[in-house]
Amino acid sequence: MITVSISPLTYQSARRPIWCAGCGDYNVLSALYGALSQVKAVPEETIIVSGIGCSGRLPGFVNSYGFHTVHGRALPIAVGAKVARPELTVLAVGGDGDGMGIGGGHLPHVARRNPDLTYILVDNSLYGQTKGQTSATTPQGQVTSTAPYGNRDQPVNPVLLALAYGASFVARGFAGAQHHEQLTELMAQGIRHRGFGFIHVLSPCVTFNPIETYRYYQERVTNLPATHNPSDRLAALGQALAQGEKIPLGLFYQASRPTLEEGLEEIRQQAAPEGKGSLQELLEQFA
Amino acid sequence: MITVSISPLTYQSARRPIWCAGCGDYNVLSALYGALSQVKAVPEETIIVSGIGCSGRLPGFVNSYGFHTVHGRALPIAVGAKVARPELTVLAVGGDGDGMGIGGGHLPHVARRNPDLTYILVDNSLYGQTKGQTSATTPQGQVTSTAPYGNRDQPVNPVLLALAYGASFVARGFAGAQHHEQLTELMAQGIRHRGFGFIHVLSPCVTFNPIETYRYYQERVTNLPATHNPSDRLAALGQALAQGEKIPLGLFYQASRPTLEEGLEEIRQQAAPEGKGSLQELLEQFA
Amino acid sequence: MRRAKAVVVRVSGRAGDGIITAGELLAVAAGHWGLHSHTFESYGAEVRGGDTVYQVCISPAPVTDPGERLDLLLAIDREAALPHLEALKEGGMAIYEGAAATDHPLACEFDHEGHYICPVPMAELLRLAGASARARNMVALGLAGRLLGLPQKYLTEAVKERFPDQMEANLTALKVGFTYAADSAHLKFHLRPRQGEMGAHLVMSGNEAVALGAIAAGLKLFAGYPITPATDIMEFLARELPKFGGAVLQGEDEMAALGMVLGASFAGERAMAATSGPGFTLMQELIGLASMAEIPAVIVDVQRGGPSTGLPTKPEQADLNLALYGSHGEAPRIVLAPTDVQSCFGLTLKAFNLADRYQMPVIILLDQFIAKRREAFDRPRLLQVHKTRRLLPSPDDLGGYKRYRFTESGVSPMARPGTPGGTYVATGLEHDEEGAPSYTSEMHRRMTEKRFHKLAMAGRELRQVHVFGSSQARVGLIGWGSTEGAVREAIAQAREQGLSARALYPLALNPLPEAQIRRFVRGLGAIIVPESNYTGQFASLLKARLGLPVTSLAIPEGRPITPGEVVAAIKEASQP
Amino acid sequence: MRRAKAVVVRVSGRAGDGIITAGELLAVAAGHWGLHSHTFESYGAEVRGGDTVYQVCISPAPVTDPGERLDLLLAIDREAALPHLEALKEGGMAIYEGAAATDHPLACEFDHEGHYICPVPMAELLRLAGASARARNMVALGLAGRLLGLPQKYLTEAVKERFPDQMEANLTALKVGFTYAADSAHLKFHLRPRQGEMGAHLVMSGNEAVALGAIAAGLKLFAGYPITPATDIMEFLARELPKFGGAVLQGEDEMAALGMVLGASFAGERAMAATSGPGFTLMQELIGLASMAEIPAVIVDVQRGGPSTGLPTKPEQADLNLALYGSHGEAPRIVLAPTDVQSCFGLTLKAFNLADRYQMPVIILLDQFIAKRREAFDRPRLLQVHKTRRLLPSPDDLGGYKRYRFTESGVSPMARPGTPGGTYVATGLEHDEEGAPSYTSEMHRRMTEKRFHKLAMAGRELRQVHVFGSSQARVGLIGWGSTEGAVREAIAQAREQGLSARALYPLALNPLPEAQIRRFVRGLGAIIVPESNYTGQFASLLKARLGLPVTSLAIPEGRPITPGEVVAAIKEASQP
Ligand SMILES: Cc1ncc(C[n+]2csc(CCOP(=O)(O)OP(=O)(O)O)c2C)c(N)n1
Ligand SMILES: Cc1ncc(C[n+]2csc(CCOP(=O)(O)OP(=O)(O)O)c2C)c(N)n1
Ligand code: SF4
Ligand code: SF4
Ligand SMILES: [Mg+2]
Ligand SMILES: [Mg+2]
Repeated sequence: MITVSISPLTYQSARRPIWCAGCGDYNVLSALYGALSQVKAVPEETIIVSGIGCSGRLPGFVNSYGFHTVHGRALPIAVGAKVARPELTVLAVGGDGDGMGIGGGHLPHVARRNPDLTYILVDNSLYGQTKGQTSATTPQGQVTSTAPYGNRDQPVNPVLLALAYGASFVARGFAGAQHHEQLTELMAQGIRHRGFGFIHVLSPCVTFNPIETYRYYQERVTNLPATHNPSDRLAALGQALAQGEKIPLGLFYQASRPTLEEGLEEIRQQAAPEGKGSLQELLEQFA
Repeated sequence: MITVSISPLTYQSARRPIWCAGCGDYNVLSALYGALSQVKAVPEETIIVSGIGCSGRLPGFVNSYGFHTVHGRALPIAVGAKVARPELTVLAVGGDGDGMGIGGGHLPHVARRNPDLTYILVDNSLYGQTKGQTSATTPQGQVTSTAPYGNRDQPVNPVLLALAYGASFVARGFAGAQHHEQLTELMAQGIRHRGFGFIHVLSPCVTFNPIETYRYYQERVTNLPATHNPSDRLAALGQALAQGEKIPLGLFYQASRPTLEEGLEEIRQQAAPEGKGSLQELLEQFA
Repeated sequence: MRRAKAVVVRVSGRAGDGIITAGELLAVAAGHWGLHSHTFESYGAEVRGGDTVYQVCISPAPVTDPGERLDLLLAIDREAALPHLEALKEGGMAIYEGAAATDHPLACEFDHEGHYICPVPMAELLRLAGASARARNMVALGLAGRLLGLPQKYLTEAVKERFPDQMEANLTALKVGFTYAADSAHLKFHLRPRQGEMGAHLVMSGNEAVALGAIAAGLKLFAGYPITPATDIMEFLARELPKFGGAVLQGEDEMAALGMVLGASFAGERAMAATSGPGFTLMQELIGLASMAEIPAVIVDVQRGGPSTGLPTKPEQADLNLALYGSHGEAPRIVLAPTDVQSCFGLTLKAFNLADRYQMPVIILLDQFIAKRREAFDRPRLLQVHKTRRLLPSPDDLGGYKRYRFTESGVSPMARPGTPGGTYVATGLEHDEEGAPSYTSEMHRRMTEKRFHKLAMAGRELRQVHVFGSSQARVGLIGWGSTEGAVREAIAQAREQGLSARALYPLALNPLPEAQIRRFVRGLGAIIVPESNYTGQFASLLKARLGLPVTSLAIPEGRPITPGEVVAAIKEASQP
Repeated sequence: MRRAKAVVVRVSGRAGDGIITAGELLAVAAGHWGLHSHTFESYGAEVRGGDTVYQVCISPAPVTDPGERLDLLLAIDREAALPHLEALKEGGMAIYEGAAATDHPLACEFDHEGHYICPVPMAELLRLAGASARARNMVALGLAGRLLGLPQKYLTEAVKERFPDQMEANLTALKVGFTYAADSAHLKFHLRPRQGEMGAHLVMSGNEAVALGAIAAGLKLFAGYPITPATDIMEFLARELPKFGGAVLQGEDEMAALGMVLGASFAGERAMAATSGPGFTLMQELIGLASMAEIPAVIVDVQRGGPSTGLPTKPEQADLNLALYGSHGEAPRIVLAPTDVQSCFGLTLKAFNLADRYQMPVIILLDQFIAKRREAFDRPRLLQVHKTRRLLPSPDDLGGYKRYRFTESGVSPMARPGTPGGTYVATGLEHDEEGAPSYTSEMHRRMTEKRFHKLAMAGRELRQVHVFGSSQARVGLIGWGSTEGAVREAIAQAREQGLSARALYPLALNPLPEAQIRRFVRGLGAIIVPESNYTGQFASLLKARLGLPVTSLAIPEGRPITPGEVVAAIKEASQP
């Protein structure tokens, strides 16, 4: 059996991560190794697509096919890969700037189309790669290099957005040591989920973010109430909205509905119920 | 007094609308004339920014300053105008394709920054200008020129999105004759609202949309329950989400919070508490 | 049109009148009978109300342009006829809605310009036939068909195919027109297909030919976003591609569309996007990524009038520079330019092979004129369709696989996801042979050279040029894309005036077939470069790349260049 | 550097070691004393771990490039020193962390390449002083300062200004280095400012000069999106612009950023965006809109290595084509290229005037080299700042106001919102004089001519060129942007080798000062076009626009061109 040899180490690539020592992204990466091994993903049958940013460098450190693309476009590229090769496992990864800023226009459409892929949003509340500017998730009041008088803008709430967009799996994890197992588990669930999985990961930037530190999160994260019913979308919206002093972690929402690939297959059946089309016949339309 | 001469006709420009006879956009336009006259907007102190589409042609038919821009970018352009000239009344207008498709990435950020402008999303559930392709608001199952086997994608819910983004004023109106007064009123309220106002308008395309017709909407629209409390965001989300057989119209949500321009003014105060900076002094930083 | 047997017909009216439908069906019916045709459409960007014109040149012999002066004008009413009367030839015929007897067929008056002016009571005729007054376009089609001598059955079939749902109403109106002209004294345009061509032709538009070429090439994913005048490629494929096991995705914007294409191509399948100017501009960042990360991709740009939203429904050839240079840094891409509908088919097929062989973006530049017009041509020989596969890693390559290995050709084996031992990361950062980010001067130089070397290698199979005219001529023309037809016609017209010229049309604009061009210009006294734009983009390219002393004939009017304009330029260049 | 009195210092280490800080502070301290300097930085795209190099050339006389061979190398450790030893001059000095006595100042060994190799126990010295081991960069700064003979107070002030919060720790480390070198036998780099220049200079980077120029021009809104190496423009303005009543908005992407700029400009205020390659590509659609709708806008592109994400921290000059041609259709824009830090200030100021005067986008092309390096120069005379206003409609214009009225200059009065009677709609559709959509051939031609005529008019005030070298020379160089310094130095070096050359640098690349260039090339036997890219974009432009027989010296290595490379090219071109 092929599975005997699979362990988190299976997914480690030869390249050494270039992140600053202590960066949350190391924990994201190792949770991903764990999740891939849990779901027994075959490395060569896995594609990880990423955007640009510190977090966007992740595919380089995973033993799988990878595509490190441009800033903000990881999602549509991942969709193209999945639609072309539905038999492969496809993931997308990017930062808060990448996914909520420049790339924020793609998420609603990917979520509502429900391709069977998993998107990991690595949120450090700022632009790490470019050295610490405000991002769409920087809290109000925080001082950054582009908000020297304190950020005035109300931040976006990525989980709330994913829910509003109709993502069929929405979860939040934290890249802290104590939450490593939970994060791994959420990623594994997300990959197993048939449809679009959105995982919001809180991942501290130790170099540029003196506010949202490990400690900051440790003091605030909490699990979703045991009574929370992840099939109730309005309840999930409520949980996402409630976020104030406490930041709930876990599975907010999961639903089962047809995937994009299934829809496309259905269309193929409908278009050519008696098997493939012929070019010759098609030309006759013009004769 | 300047106000005596103001009536809806004040805002009619010399140019004749080019829309198909019966298009919902005529009603959007006349409701806007009414709203502008209600709030006594001074034509030359009003700017209307639009994207590309049938609906994007609207500024041409209004006696005010107008900027008919490119597809999807009306909102950031309107923000720039407002920030540069906070004393002017600024509106943005565009279609469902313009605002929810190609331009969908801007709305979250404009909403959370809360500039004092009003955005009218003219929704005909498809791309009118390009002759009837699927848009982000086309219902599942509908046949269009780009979905000849029926649209598979779950549509977006513009009101739900605006709420999730944190827009401080969110309303829905319908461009049908019986609802003209309500639409006018909602627009006037939106313009009066201090902050970002989002108004979703259902506007039938009589040429390319055989499904979402006047009649279709007439049979489905309903007012928000009288008990609905527009300062309760979760309740508003619930109302937006509930949309099924019935489509609620009215004011979903309104809140008061600092505008973008106010924040920028605060920053100016903070940066130069003793009045304007001097270039000479600034140079000394480099001496 | 210069040839005696060609008939130029123009239908005119307002958007919503069905002008384009009438014109298209006339071309289709003529084509199916075995005649050749060439069309041009022009309309406003408004959905309703703008002026609309559809022009068809029909002839037993192949035609290369839609003609300049008219033999027959069919207008929906007098107002729609007036602006076009001056384009009528002497002895030409203008037909439009007007008072006349309903039983007496086609009475014409001869005006002082030498035109036959023929009012037809279309609305009244329709009323009598119990048909809707909106079907005036079908009456016009019937009139035109009859005057040209087309057998009724071809017209009927064309109408049936177009309107499977509203067949009866349209057929009735068609018949009204056909009958009304039947006994006219003016049946002077009798055309007949040439021997052996009867019924042999395909009639299609450039956009349709591109879509067919892509299906023939094995397209798996098409992704697009609606935009005039490219949308029909997506609409056609949305209907047809699923039958061939492929999929069409409509993106939320053009960046999403091209992103999907690159994702599918990275994953190992053939993929294409099509757009027009504004969308093409938005795609440039991802075109740069495809060039840098060496991802095959086919991108169709159907040029329209610009800049910005510009003239969405008009032709222009002003995106050449963008196609060549449109992203930051230096991102080599192949650029192809079909010169007629038929070459849209072949070049699209070829584009996929080039993209896969050289692992880079291939851009196909059409314009509204070539994309929307219908031409009749012989069936392509589908058995000959040749598909190159990407260079895959050999078992040897897979030990310590280097995705971007330096090779003699510059082309490195590209592993298809799913291949054990082939895992790698494609990236838009500068990188080493394994794909790991690397920013040393040496690596950047070598990888830049590798990427450009592939382009040069592609040049070896991109030497195809169309050369025509007199080999002795001292006046030469070098053009690109949709102007070829007008230039062919102009050279023929010039010959009749005792002037000789020859022309070259490369099918690839990047890399340019430089040797072919150098050979072509030998002995020329003047080189004219016709193009539909303002700055003479192709002329500049020829100057920059080949140092040729060209004369730019750049016409920035949002319409096809006419043979007359080219003849005038030939005449001027021929002056001693 | 060829001049005897110039000293070339390189600091090297890894990202996170504070290399750039040390180098910058050295340049700043020297500049404030009254010396001239020229710097260059180079680092990897990683936040931590990549190689980082900062080079400063310091001299009493003006310097135009950061030098090639080193007098002094300061490395954070031996590993960081090794790759740079071969760049050391004979008799040059290399200092790095290594075992040596802590009390005996600066002992050096002479190696067989003729270099002084001097290990310094930086970590140990810091430990003894009770300072953090991370402050080795400050030790290096102290050592370098002392060896160059800089008064300690300038170093201390520079450190204080940079680290208002961690002053003490850094000052301690600085002193450790300064003292350790104090009694060395190797104090051989003694420099002194020239008479009268003591303390007179400003020291700043190109990005800072752009930001200052914009403030001086009356900038009201800056909108940007973070991107290396342009971000510091936004960061600087975020801090300073509010003091001047302006605002900085960070967009959700570059399209939003430029959108905000166009909105503000339409509304009547001066606005600017700054970005680098990838963002510049994304801005192209809106640049086309600005050109079509005639909206003034200033856009700064700080070029970096490409294509795609490329080499984000390295210089390259490869966005010229994009700046000229980057959107679909033909959208005229003015393109300016500063050649040193000082001209960044002046050209930015000018850019705003041009944008307002000609109502079109003005692009300023910097690159990482010019943007990040620090130069010392005289205070600009701020009293001379001249601001043009837009042409406003006269009372006569306001009766039946025509926003796009045809005028002799092509420039039409532009109403500021708020003006009664001036209401109009700006549009990206082709339009008539009133701004109403119009797609006729005639209107398109005339409006295209109008837009391009403005560009030609702008050319009349864009004739400024830098010309230097020998007017008798038969070898000429025509370059653009950041290579000017290296070419100045190369011409001086070549002269010492008995070779003569002259050079021209236009400050505007579009429109090109064609008459000036034609005059310059008269009598030249060879024209060399140096640029940091692969395809020779500027060389192509000169060929296309002027038909000049140029030789391209295109170096695609993601680094500044060196004087040595230029000298070699001059030498080759001088061969009979
Ligand atoms: C179009 C474009 N604009 C800007 C950039 C510069 N850039 C690189 S990474 C980045 C943001 C990184 O922030 P985020 O996505 O949050 O990732 P992080 O580094 O924080 O993990 C930016 C703005 C770019 N590469 N491309
Ligand atoms: C970048 C770009 N892509 C595509 C187009 C073509 N286009 C023009 S209008 C339009 C959509 C119109 O739909 P919508 O925004 O819903 O407005 P409507 O016409 O329905 O009012 C499109 C896709 C364009 N102008 N620019
Ligand atoms: S800068 Fe921040 S996000 Fe980037 S690698 Fe360092 S710690 Fe991580
Ligand atoms: S096409 Fe539809 S949306 Fe456009 S003007 Fe006509 S009815 Fe209105
Ligand atoms: Mg981040
Ligand atoms: Mg619409």
